[in-house]
Amino acid sequence: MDAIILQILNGLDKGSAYALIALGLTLIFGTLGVVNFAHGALFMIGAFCAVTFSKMLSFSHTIIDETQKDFLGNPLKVDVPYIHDLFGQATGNAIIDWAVPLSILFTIPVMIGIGFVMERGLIKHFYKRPHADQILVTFGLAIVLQEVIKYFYGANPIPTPAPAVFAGSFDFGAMLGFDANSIIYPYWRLVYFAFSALIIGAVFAFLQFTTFGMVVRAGMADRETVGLLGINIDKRFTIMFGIAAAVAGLAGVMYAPINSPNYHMGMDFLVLSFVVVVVGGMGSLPGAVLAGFLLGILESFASMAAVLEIIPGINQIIIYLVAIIILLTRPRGLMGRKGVMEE
Amino acid sequence: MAILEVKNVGKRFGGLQALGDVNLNIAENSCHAIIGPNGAGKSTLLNCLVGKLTPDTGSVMFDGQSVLGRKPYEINQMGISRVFQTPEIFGDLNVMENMMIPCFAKRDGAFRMHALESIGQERDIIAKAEEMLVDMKLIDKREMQASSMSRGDKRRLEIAMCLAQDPRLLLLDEPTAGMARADTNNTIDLLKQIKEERDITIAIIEHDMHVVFSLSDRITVLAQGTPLVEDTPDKIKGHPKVREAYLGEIQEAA
Amino acid sequence: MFGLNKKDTGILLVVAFLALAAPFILNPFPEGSAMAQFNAGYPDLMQRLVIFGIFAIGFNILFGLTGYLSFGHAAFLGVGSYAAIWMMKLLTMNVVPAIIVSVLFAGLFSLLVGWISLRRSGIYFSILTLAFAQMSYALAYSVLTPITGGETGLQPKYDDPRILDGTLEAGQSPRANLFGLEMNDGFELAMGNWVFTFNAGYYIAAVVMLIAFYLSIRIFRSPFGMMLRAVKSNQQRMNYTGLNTKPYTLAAFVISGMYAGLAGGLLVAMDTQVGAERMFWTASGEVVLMTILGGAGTLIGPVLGAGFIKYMENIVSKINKSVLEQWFAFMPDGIEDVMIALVYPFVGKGWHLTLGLLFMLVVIFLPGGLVEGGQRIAKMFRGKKASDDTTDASKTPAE
Amino acid sequence: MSFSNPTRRGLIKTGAVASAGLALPTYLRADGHAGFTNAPQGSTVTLGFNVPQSGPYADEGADELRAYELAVEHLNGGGDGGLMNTFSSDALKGNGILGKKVEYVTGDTQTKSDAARASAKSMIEKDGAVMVTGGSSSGVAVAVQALCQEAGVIFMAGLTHSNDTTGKDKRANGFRHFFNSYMSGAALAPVLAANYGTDRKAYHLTADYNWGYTTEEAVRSSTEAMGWETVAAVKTPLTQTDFSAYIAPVLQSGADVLVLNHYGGNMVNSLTNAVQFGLRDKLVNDKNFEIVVPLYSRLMAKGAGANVKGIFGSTNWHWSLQDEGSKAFVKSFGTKYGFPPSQAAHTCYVQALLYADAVERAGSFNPCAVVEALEDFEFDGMGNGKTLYRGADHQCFKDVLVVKGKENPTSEFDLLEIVEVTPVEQVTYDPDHPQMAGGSLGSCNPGA
Repeated sequence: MDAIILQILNGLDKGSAYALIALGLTLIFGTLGVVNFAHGALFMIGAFCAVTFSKMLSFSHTIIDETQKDFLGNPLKVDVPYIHDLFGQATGNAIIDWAVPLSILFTIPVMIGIGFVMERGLIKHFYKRPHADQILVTFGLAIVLQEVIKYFYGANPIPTPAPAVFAGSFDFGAMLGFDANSIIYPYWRLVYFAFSALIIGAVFAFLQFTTFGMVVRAGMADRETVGLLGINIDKRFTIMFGIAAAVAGLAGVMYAPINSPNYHMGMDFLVLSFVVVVVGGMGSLPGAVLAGFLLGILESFASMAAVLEIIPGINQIIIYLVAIIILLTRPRGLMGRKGVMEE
Repeated sequence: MAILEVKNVGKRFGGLQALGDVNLNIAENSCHAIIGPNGAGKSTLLNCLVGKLTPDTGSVMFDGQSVLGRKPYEINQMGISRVFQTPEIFGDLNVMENMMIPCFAKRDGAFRMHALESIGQERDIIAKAEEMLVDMKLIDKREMQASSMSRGDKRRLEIAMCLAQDPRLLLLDEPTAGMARADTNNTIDLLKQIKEERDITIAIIEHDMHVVFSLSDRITVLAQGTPLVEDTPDKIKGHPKVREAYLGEIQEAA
Repeated sequence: MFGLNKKDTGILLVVAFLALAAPFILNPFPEGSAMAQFNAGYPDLMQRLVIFGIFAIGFNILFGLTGYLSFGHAAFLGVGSYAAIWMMKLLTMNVVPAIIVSVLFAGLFSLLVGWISLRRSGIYFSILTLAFAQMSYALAYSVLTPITGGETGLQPKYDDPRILDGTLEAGQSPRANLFGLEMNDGFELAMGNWVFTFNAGYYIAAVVMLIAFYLSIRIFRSPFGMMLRAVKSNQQRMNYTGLNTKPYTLAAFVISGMYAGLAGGLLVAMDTQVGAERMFWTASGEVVLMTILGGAGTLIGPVLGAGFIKYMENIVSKINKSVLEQWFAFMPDGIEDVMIALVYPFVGKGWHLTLGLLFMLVVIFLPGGLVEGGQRIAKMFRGKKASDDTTDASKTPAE
Repeated sequence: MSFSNPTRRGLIKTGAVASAGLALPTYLRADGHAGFTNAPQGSTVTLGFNVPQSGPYADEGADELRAYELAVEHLNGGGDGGLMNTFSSDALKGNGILGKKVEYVTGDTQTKSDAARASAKSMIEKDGAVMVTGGSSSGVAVAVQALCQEAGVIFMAGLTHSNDTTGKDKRANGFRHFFNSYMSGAALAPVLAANYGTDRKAYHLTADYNWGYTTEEAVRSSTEAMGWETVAAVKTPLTQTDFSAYIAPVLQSGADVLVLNHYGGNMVNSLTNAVQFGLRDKLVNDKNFEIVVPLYSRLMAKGAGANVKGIFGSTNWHWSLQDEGSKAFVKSFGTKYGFPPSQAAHTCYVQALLYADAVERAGSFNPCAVVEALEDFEFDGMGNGKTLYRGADHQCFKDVLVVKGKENPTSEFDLLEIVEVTPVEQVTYDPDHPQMAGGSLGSCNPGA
């Protein structure tokens, strides 16, 4: 029982990451009709925003410490962050420690900016082109973006820890009356879960309760008619692209402490997020969220040792297997609309 | 003798009874029009005939055989061709190729793996396709990409493609919708010519009463999913029930 | 000739000439010159160029004609490769049974995958094929290790049974051959500073490629090919013209799967090993890129696209800093360093960056791929007269 | 076509003139008279450095390439000579190899066996490389080793840790200096027993591919021999990035040690996840919960950051070793590049030197002569103490380092500290040990 609760918890957490990434992807598809293979790269850039921000915070000058030696036997050079000079060592370290959450403030404008530039500079010209062309050009862009990141940050993962207060895990087991340590979950992952719920909720609320959102939703349903009403839907769509980029970026920022960011993490998530979007139904926001959680939970269950003993290797294929079954039984995914992306 | 017999056909979509209890016989070599206000169930009925929808109740017999449960292509191979409201042609292919495809379908059936034969050597198919194009006055446009033709030409091509299969029953779904008056008249003339020259039954759904009365031998009026009346055009014009349900529209259009 | 019209015969002859003369064409620069870095006329790369050409030609029969975008074709290539290597391990090092069996197995596997995936269309179809391919890859890399060799792949070994071949002499390693002609047999021709390599394996692959290309022209020009284009254009009309689209698309899917299997079998014949990575989704993506880059739906485009990408991968990735230093050695020091700093990020380990940029440029400016680029250049040369001559040699009515 | 680096301008001109007239370095060509593939013509010899330059191991590949460039410099008499000064064999004179200047070509393995073979083939067929070396995974090593056997050139493996490379997939033309899974297990087990006791319950997470299998087997059998119990061993997909679903159930199983048979990105992520779950703060069976990483590398430790602190693992070499060889290598590498070398760099550098030395001692580039010179060759002064290149399986036998993540690193390179240098006797095994079974070397192939 406790094992099952644990995997559900785990699946919810995993699913929240999937849902968050898929949300932006399906948002772009639903509003702009563009299949964006560079979405994974946006997620990756988000994570590197956290890396960059923490590097900026610990921007240092070098002093030479004669008392210590480096590996060649020369006096050791010690980096002292400027932030220590500004706020003193304790406060400085505290700020650096909180780099990841703080970098959210830095990420949002950066990602919206990147989104605007991408949409205006490139994606805009592809609205009327075939999906294959969109896939190819955004795939090219994804390669370029990740190679640029690799050029500056290298191929190795870069540790980007969460603030020290979030270290360790919360013992649900004790709380629910099971044995101690039977159901533990890291604080930061709980934060991530809450954060995704917040972002997903915010995006839904934005689309549901604002005029802007209403127009965009109308545009998603029938672009031409909205255009005929004299509403400048293009401008709104540019903003939507910026928002989708920001959502992907935020998903990345908060993910940085969970897995150390590396340049190809976007590609690692790309296929998965596409599967999530398609299983949910192309262009359906609730579908993406639902599919994200569903696949997350199933993946968690498939990786249980007891399950693997019965069906070895099921953890390797569960997501794809589920995708196949769902697509064969529900032609347009869980919540897809008819006629979307079927030609 | 009726070539198409529709008996007690009903179809529901959720809470909506799209077709109530439709009985309809279409006589061989006649032109039968089905009219009715929007939402009367005309398109649903048509879709039930061609295999796009399966009715919940009732039966549809074509030439003594049931069409229910068959796929659209099977029903087509039985001898029913359909013309769509917006012309459905192979836009990326040229006119000649558009014309050849139904010729192949007629000759080779639903599927044939003729992957290593050359189109150029299919002389009988080419001859037949060219003949149809000459008939339809489209031969000058044979190399033209179909999607770049005018709407009227697309319609002619679509009808020609249907006729190339020598269907026994031709279903027309508002063939003149959205057409200019001149094009509409051309289409009426074309259909009249077909009716005279060929051994063919035509069923037509149409809003334009001018078209209906120029072509049809019998008319069924459909309202709220059930046939209201079925009679000859003259009688329909004066029928009180039709006037009640449909009056304004008939008079304006006629 | 061969049942082709004049124009198609012309294309076939051009491709045949290019394939047969490849050892010359791909080695335009004399040995030892700075530009020799760009020579591609060595057996392995020439073999890969034609083999991936076959892969792309087959993919184009599916994608170019029917418009169904499969994201899982690498799985068929992989299945073909595994089938071929097992034939080499169990039966004989002769490549003929290996290649036949690889086509067969890939055909069967694509029949299964196609039969299921073709129940859906559009992106749903793409994701289904992707899912099958990813499952194949994941299983081949892990739990199927006893069959596939997993991470370390499979190679023929000295002590494999090989029931048709006699036992090898001690110290001999098993070599792929065609009735005794070994794949790496060949000779070299030195002309002045130029060296041209003629390799048996390459010519075998090239002949297979020409046959595959010829068959693809026949398919393009056949009633079947026309039906496939009709499927792409309007499925609804197909259905209401009494045509069953499912067997047409399935046949196209299986044919392209068999082409992929053929390519996989040839890869093994030329280079006797298989690794599971060749089934990874990026490998499936690569053939999509080759086809679109060259020009989807055109006859020659996929071959060009395949050649282009494989050339980039093998040549540009080998340019390192010291090579650059040699190129720019004639420049004054300061400028040399600037040049190297400018070029270096794009070559060697940065070749992916160049590839990504090229994809973007081609898609943005040449939506019809390299073939369209060629047509534009040809048009420029031919001037105005040619502008209404829309039937360019390499273009098909599929456009 | 292949160029050496240091004194570039002068060299290039002579090089270009020389090769323009002479060398036609395709392996089909040289066969006629020399009797082996790619016999070096003229005054130069070309080596092929085949390392991952793209993909997840690109940084490791970059470090390998640095080491090779340094080795070429030293072989050609440049720099401070590095390990040539401490190497027990004195055949190398700093005048190239057999008097021929060493040039090199580079390629990208992409850590894919296909790409690695394509790249190695181009080195052999196009550039006339007489030896190929490098790589950062066992899949690549096995694939390229088999290729070199067929083509008739020598393969000096780079970083490859799976037993298979010199076990079931061994080849006569291939040599491995790096240690392997068995040695990791054998070296780690006593240290683990000494630190954590002999009454422990271990939970293995294993990368679901060959290297993972051999490592799990090795660590399991050696720890079980010490009295440990293996509670569970769960395989994780290579493409997995988030290991939470695998780590979450560990505590429920009653295990008190988690062994992560992961490498590269997998290891960085699984270790990070495990620490996140707070496993190391837990008390299970009245013992502190511990995590073990059988194969460590500094680059991975860097990726995992503070999470490695106090975690045991094994490594082939570490720059903080204080023997003369290690000090010499760190000095010349550090002076040239500004940071200490990784174990990948060390093994690659040593392999290049060992090859050159074997050629000198054999007096020929002929692969069969080189194989003979390397087989059962004993040497010292290369940073790992006394080392034997065993003839039976072409595996180096030398001391293995057991290391631990450092609690207070002084720099971004100072992440591991050496706990114990396990003597070679303890990690030596029979060539037909069950974990290595199933392969045969065959005999050396000099090419057509």
